[in-house]
Amino acid sequence: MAKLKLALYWAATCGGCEVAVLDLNEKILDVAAAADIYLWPVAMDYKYKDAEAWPDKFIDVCLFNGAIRNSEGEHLAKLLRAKSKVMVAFGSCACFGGIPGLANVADREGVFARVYGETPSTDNRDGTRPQTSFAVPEGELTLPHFYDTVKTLGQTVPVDYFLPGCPPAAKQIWAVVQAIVAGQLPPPGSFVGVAEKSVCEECPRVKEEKKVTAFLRPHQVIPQPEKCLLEQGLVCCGPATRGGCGAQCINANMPCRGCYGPTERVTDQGAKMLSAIASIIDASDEAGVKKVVDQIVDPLGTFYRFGLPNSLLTRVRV
Amino acid sequence: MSGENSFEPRIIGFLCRWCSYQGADLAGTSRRHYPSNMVPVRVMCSGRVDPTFVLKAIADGADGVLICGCHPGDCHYQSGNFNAMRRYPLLMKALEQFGIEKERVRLEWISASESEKFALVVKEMTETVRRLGPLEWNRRVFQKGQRKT
Amino acid sequence: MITLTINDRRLQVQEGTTVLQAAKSAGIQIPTLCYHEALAPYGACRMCLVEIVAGGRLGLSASCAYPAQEGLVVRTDSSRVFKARRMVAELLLARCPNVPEIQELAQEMGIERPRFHIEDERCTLCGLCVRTCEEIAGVSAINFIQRGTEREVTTPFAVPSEACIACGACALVCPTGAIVIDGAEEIKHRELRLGPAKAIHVPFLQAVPKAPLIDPEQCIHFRTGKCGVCERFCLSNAIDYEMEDEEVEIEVGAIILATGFELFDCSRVAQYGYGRLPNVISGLEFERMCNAGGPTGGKVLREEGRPPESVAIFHCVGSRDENYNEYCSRVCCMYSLKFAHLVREKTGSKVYEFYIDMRAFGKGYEEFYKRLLMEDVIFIRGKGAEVTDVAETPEEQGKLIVKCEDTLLGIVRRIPVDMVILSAGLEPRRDAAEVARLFSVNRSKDGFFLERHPKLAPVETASDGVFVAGACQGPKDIPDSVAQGAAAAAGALALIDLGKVEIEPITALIDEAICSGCKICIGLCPYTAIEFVSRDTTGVAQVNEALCKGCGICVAACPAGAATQRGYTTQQIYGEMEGALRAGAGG
Amino acid sequence: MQRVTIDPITRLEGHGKIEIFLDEAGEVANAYFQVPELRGFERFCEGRPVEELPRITPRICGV
Repeated sequence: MAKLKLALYWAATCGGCEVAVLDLNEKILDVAAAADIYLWPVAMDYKYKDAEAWPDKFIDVCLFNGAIRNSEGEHLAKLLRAKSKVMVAFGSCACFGGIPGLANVADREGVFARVYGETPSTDNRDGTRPQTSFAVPEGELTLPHFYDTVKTLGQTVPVDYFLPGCPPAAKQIWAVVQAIVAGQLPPPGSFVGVAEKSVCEECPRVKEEKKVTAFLRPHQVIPQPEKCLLEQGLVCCGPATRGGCGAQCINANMPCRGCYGPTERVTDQGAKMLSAIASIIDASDEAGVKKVVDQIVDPLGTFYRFGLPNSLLTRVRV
Repeated sequence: MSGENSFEPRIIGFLCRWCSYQGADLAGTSRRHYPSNMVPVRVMCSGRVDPTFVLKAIADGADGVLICGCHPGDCHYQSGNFNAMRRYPLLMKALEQFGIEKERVRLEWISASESEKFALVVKEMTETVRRLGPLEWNRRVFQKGQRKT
Repeated sequence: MITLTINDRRLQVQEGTTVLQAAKSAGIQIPTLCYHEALAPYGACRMCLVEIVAGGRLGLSASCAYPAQEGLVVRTDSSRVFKARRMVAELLLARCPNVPEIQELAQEMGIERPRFHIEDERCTLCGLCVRTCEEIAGVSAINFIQRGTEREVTTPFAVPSEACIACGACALVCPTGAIVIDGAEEIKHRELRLGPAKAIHVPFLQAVPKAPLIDPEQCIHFRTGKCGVCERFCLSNAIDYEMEDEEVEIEVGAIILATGFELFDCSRVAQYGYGRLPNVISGLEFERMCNAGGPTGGKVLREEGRPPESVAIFHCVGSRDENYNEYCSRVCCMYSLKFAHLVREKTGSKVYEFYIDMRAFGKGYEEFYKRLLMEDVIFIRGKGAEVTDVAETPEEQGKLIVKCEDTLLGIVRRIPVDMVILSAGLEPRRDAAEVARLFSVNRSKDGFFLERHPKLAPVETASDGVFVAGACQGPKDIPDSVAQGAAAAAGALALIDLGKVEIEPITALIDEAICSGCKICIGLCPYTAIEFVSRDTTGVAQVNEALCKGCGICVAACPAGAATQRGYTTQQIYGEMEGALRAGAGG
Repeated sequence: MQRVTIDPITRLEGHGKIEIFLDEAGEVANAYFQVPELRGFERFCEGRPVEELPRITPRICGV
């Protein structure tokens, strides 16, 4: 059997997903044995124009990580979609927008104004801003167009599989790689390397009926290791987040922030978590509820930490 | 759309089956006039109103969302409306972060007998949203992101 | 068995019987004073002296303490016995010449005037009280002090004793009335307040079963572990201290809530002076007063015992009042009219009815109202504003003055009366919220249980199989309560007869394949219809469809989307919204 | 004037592009290094609770 042709690409990302692939450790050799990697900017020297030269559907599987932040990301997404038989949204950024997707609290102007003007360390008296086209004596230089809104890969091109996680757990990556090699992939559009149920299924903590009288911040509490974090007043997004990670954060005494995204039935992870968490507030009058709600300082940044572009509202209105 | 004055807000109203929907019903049978801008969606209880519904309505182009339930203590399901009462402030806090004016999403307790209040709330809300202007999330906000679904 | 002879009669008695008991069983009278069958023999008063003629220690002995012996020969009628008894009686009469019981005793013995120094005591030093306090009450709060002529019964150091439990047994047992419980002689209005008067009582006149019960708060046995007199003397051995309230689990197919109402507490309306001013009484107290078996024997009396010459009856006490309850209690107008009729009939006194509106809507009620108009009852349209005892004119002196606005005359009036009857309204019971929660029944704004539909389902509730009847659903009179009770019973029977229950078609459903067992939904269900079922790793929530009412709270709260609602699925609601917005509401 | 474009620059973390201009002799006349990627952490970290930043800022670079 011919070796698989594999491409890995990153758009608006931190590179953690690439490292997660390396976390396969010695199994990376098995990957190399089963597949030839044709594109992987972090590890191999290939150029975009090489990719552009490939015939359509030349690549068997493309693992695409990162959100779509600018025209370059969009171009590569479209290019690799055309060149690949199977497109995998790899990691939370590609699947839901991820941490870069949080930039949807602002538009291009908002980001530029802050980054190139307002931060205390900025020294930019001329007010220089990135230009898509800039004339230098030698000719014209170009930069990608910076969009107002971060998009997921799925909002940009059709995606065959979603492998979420920030980053995806190594064992999940390996399971998916094996499935690809064996040709045992589920129907297109599926999430792979995930659990059907939410993180609570994997969470070893004891769960009881929930009634929360106060939400606490880390300096206010040392969480008991055996007891559900939410019951201890720590906002944990585990109940609204698809499992598959093995409850890594929770096992480290840190509440879940939802990087595996919503379960299959849920339209909007943040709204669902918001609904669940508000429902268990132990107060039956408006003043009492308000007191507890006031303790949740940043609902948007908490409940939409990894999924703002994938949410129903997608972005903040500017 | 010929101008702001002719703007007709589109409001989705989630009415609980036992109190508010009956209040709306009574408003009808009592021949009370109120704007037709609010389209009711009947739910069994205001506690059934998932914040997702509100976001979905906005994402689909609603300019405002009204949630109506029984008065606290009068819930047909005893404590259902308390859940609406608990979710609403947190939802409003999130919506504020999303840049949505708080007047666009309103929670009201309307009993089966309060047809007058129902008509008044719908009237008030329609006027308030009309003043705020179109939200049109699906056109104005999504186009910035050229959202594909 | 022991055979002994008393006054030439051969008697057979049980071993352990005293001579006194043996004589009593044979109908031979021996006078006693310090003897009480509930107490151990004491032999202090020497009133029960008999002569032992043979078979024992010969001579005079106190029969209460002398055990019957085989072959004992006793005389209670010898001259020696009579002489000794007379001496005892004479000495007692000298000590307590003004005590009727002692005078009577002495008279029986033929003593007119004692030959000895006359004193004026009530206490005979029989010691019944001291022994009762020790043996029965078990607290020994009183005892004898001093010796000889100085001897008396008192508490230690003659100060109020902390050991005393105020049971009153000492006063009860005292043969001469030497012990008085403070406040016991106060006027009988006090007894008008309902409540158990004694440790053993029948709960109320119409109680079913009409059997007495022991109030452990008052019963000496439960307080000190002693007494037990009732158990010892009950002929049918009906007393069982061990008997306790027990919880019995009964499986039923239907439940009728008929928990009734609570009467408005008139003392909440401070300006009416209830509890502060004498002769301001509640309707229920007036009812007690009218009861022939009640504390006044059915007479309408003022506190000091004389019948009133004028009576005011206040309607709407705690009803139709924004400060208390806004609703109309429905029964007060009619029972106030009945009171007026009773007062007129029993005393012929003037009766004023202070009313807001006269609501005589039942069958025959209007006719009764008209009859009362003919009975010269004075109707004043205006709510009683205040009752005071501060007189402004001589004719108000010693009266209660009712202030009110007579809205028909348009003036403020002061009307002096002898008695004020407050027609208290009906309120939900104090524990109505708890009961409502227990049975998953709703309550209306006024706190009464809410029927499923005011017209179409007036005895059903939101909980299938739970019915309401009577005043727990809202104030109503007896005919209405009976009718509703019958309707509820019929509803329950119909349900039982059917043998099956129709359940709500709109129910929640939790998909086990998605549920991760986070338990967020469990505590939210108002009907505790969500159960947690253990599975391999953690567990899943499951909806008991027989209990689920389909509110959908859990569906909205389920963070994983595992819960859905039949008939109102998220997709259906989305569809409805999309349709509404596509159609362009208002646009 | 000849132009050499290296796009992307590889085997490092992040996105980069280098434009090199050669003169007639084939020597480098000028070179431009461009960073086409910007995510805006400076902006979206604003408004987040301070205790959450240790879980956000690691995503600046995960390599």
